[in-house]
Amino acid sequence: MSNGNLTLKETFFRGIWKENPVAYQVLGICSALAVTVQMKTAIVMGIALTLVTGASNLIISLLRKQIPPTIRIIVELTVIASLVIVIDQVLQAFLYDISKQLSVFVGLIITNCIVLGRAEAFALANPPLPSLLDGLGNGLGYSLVLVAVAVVRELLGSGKLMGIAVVPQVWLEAGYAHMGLMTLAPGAFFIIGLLVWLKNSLPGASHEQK
Amino acid sequence: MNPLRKVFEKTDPYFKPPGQLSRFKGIYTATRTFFFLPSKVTGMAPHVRDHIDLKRFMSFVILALLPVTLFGMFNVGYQYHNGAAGVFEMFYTGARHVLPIIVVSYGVGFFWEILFATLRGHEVTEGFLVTGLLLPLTLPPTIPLWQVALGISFGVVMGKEVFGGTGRNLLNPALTARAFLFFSYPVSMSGNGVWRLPSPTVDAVGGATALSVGGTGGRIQEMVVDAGFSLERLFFGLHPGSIGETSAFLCFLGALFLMVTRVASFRIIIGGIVGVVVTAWGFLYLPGPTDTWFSAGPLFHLFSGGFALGISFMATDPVSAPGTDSGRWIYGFLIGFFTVLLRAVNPAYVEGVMLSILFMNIFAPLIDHISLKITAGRRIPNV
Amino acid sequence: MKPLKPGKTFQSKINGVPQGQATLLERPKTVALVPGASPFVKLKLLVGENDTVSVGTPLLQDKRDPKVLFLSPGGGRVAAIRRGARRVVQEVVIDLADDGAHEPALSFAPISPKALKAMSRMEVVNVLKLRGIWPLIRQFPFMDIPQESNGFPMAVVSLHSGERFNPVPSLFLKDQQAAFLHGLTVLQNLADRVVVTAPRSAMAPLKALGLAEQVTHVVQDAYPAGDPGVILYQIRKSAAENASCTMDPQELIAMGHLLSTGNVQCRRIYAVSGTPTRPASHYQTRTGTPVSHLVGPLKQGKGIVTGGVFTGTITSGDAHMGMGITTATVLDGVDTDAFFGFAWPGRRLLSESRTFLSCLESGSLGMDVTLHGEERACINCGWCDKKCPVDLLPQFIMKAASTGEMEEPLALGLLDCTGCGLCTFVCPSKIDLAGILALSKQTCYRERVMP
Amino acid sequence: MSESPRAKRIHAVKFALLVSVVCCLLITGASTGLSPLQQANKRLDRQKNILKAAGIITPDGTPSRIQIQALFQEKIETVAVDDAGNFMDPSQGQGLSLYLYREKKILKAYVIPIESRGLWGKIKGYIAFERDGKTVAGFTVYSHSETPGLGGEIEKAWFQKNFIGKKIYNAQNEFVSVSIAKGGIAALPETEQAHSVDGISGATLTGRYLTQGLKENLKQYESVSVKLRQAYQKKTVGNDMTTPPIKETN
Repeated sequence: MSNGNLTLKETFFRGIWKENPVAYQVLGICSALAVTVQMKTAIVMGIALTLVTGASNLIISLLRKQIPPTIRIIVELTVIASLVIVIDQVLQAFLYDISKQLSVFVGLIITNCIVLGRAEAFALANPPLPSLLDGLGNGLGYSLVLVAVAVVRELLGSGKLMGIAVVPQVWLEAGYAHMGLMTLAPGAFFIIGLLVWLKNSLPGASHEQK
Repeated sequence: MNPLRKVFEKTDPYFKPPGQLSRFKGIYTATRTFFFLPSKVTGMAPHVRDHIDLKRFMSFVILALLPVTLFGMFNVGYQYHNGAAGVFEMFYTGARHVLPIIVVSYGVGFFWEILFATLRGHEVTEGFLVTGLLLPLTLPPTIPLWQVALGISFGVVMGKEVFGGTGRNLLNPALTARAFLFFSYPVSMSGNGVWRLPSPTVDAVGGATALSVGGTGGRIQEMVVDAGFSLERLFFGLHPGSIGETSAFLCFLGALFLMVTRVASFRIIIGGIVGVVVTAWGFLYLPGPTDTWFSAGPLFHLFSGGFALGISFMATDPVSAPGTDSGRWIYGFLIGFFTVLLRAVNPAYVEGVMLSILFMNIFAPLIDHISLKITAGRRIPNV
Repeated sequence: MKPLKPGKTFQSKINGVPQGQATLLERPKTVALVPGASPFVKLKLLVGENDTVSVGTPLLQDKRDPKVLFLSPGGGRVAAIRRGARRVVQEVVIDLADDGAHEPALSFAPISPKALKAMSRMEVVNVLKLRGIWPLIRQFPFMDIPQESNGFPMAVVSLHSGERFNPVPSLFLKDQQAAFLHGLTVLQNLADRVVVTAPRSAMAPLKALGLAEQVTHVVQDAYPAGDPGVILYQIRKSAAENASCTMDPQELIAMGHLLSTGNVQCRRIYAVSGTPTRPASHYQTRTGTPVSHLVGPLKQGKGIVTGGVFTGTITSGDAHMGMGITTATVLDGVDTDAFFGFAWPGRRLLSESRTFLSCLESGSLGMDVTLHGEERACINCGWCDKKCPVDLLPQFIMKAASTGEMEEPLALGLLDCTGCGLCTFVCPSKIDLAGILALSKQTCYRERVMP
Repeated sequence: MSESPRAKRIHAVKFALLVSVVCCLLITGASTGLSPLQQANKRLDRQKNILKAAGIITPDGTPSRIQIQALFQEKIETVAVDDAGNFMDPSQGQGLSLYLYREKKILKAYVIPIESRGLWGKIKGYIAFERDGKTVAGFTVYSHSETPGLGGEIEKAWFQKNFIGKKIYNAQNEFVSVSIAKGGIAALPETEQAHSVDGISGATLTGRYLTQGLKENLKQYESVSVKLRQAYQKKTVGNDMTTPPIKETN
């Protein structure tokens, strides 16, 4: 992962599109399967992860000169874990319903490779501001995929967007049915697969054509 | 000269590269070679070739499926009229409902086939002729046509084309399509109301399949017979179910035909039957509930549900099955084993055949890998 | 004389196989040295066009081993040197001197069987190289001209490959018993063990010729049971025996003749079939004879396959018969298409499958040199391994080879492939498995043996 | 860095300690600071479902926080019962929890928590009974993992409505629970219709497991129901139920 001479803007947008953590690095798939049945949970999860990645990158970057290399990983994990626990507590306090739906997956942000990956690959070697932007960019990239998957799954799976029914009743009466597969985890697999396919077939977006 | 040949020769220039319609070359070539099987002079040794080709190969599968399909149409009509109508009328009623499903399946599927063939610049492959007919046979007659279209699209695109097209697919496309429909639209694919057309003469509750019987105490074999599914009836097929699965007799007849002509591997079919018989027998002697399919015994397991259709026509799809002989035995056996296992211990998916075949599809490369390692190890090395 | 256990073979009966005694053809106008099949040989030309040569004059030399010579099959003038792709010499055509009685020929010192037995292996090898015989000995598994001369673990001489279009052993062995036996003595000097095989049907005539005791193994009367590679596969006991060698029986006779008399033997028996002007039969003429001399004038739409229908190549009439190639088969060969071709019952269609009515009838069927379908992706049907005489799984080797990998195909036995062509023949997807395997073998040779 | 290995090690230990202390403080702070809010959320969720089961709010209604709290405060009383069906002092350990719905001191219904096996996971909900102790007043499911469209229909109002008015005792006053029929109840004999609800087509097993689960759960509460039923027959419910009005404490 070269930090090279990227501008701050590039640092930020790289994570969102070109080197999207889900579509390009295929990280964070587990939670992308679990929380994308509804847009609401996907958005909250995306925000939570973006906050954690941004904050952890910032903190790690600030500490980067002090962290002893021997206990590097454990320090990173401690920082991330603490952030995740705080976020989880906040969700339980203020967004209880969503927290219930997200269940363990907020806690599992700790194991999300994106967070540790960015801390290791970027924050340890870069100043705070680019690190923060990189963290936020990657978090947003993850959120982007999550929301995209959730839009498809919620629309096809239960005919709703953000919990609001959008499929007209007339359709349902005419024989339209919701696609149950989309509410199951394999549905997300297919959607993510298709998204990666789509992204790679867009001109200039495929890492294979680099 | 054949008048059709004249037509093709006249239209030929339009579809050849500089022609205006050259972008539809795929569909043109597919049509032309369907009517006129080409036979070009060989370029490389051996210069002599067998007369068998993929069109012949696949047409034999279609041939074997034909009685199953026709009987399926008849049975759909028979269930609708509850047997109280003329043979022709029953067949006509069935055909009126089944043919649209087949037409949609073929039509939509061919659209994708041709699209991908054109994009990738290869010929339209014959394997789809089988896929397009197999899917309707696994569906209930009440399935909405748009779901058929969606299902076959998923089967062809996600089950086959994403892997690189015919020959590279891991899963049987027809079963992939069916699994997609099963999980996407469970209401159209399961329950008691979907296996028989809504009929004025018979109430829908009577449309249960044999596999949904059980669980209310008593002995399963008697319960199944009491529910109207005597072994004889299950074997010959005049009972509600998917369009093509009801007649175990005709399915096994097709299997026999395919085995004799060697189009399908007898190892898979026999292995599957042995798997069912052995496993069902095993369960019969295991302590367990006597009122579920756990203890239904080999014959009921063999003749009910989609096992006969699945093992004869889906499991034997060579692309998604192992390519080694020993692998085929194991593959067939395990399909039989898992079919009974699913029926016995997970009554939620009473129809375990689809999932067992798909499951074993995924393991086919592994089975091949192991059996190749073993065969290679037995050879006197020559390196 | 042990019978080998029956293996996987080609089962259908074929029309128009050559029968009957050998007819002597008139002397051809030209003959040619066609160095032939080894893809690894690097040739150096020793003569130019219009040079005058005798029978036995060296025409070509293997650059890898300059002692390996290719001798002229005729006396006269070098009329043309034909080259193929990358300017590789394909044919050195010689206009025979007009008068057959005075054709110039070199002669060598004869070597008696006794003298032969007294010679060391090295000496024998040198004699064979200088007398143009060495290129006709081929070593497994690449069927290359042997590069080392420390002898072979085994020499396999198959009198008949089992393919019906090949010459019948009793015809070319007739009156050549002494030369044949002398040839075997040479091989016995070179190899630790000499294996001679013949199909069951050839045993009675061989007995009449007094050669039955020479046959060590009796094989099935079917193709490719008599293929030397298949025989090696069946009788080999250890990996070391993979480096065995083989030789065409007619060339073995020629070798015996040359060593015992000192003169190059130019006569060969050819099996010819499918020509409009001649009955399918055996014909005696010179080695390197023009193909048109054997098959006569042909109409358009015919393909001439020389070297057996499964392994041979399509040649034109003005080409010459290659070294060690003794069959010419004329078959129909135009692009056609059949109306509803896949739907006909097929009472007269040759197929090893059981998808045509012909499988129920016992009559023999015709062949032609067309594909009978279109090429498709492999559908994993496994028919190729049902026909492979050396128990390979051609489709898996093909797939492994297509990834550019070499370990996997080798582990699966790629080098045992004898190139019999049956896998390609039966493939319903019309994939040229045998060709792909042969190409992989060549790649393997280039990567590992001769980098 | 040119420090000695020993210095490096000491630095690492110091650093680790520092990070741990900071993180501990952070987490503890968040946890304690937010705990009351979280507890309130949990309580509210349960209260909402109890209210739904008792029929105080409609199944698809979305009342505000305040409304829920007010309604619960006003109408629901949380009690615990021992195995014999007597109300007990919560200080005497864990009994079976039970919620009483009183309207102006008169017992209208009582709510029993249900936890049943489902096809794919646990089904959790509440079932409410009229004060006669045998008529179902309402049924809710708030957590399950059944197949959407099949077993998943148990969370739908149409299915839950069917429970209302069903009896858990037969004519001979024997406990029979309520069962989910396979298919419609129209096909059942008259005597069984009162204890059965229409099943969900294609979800026979979910129905079967839920039937079993209801039976087991209700059996546990059988003694309470019997007591309440006897009290109801004596027309004394609400008057002689002189149990201490235990308020929700947590």
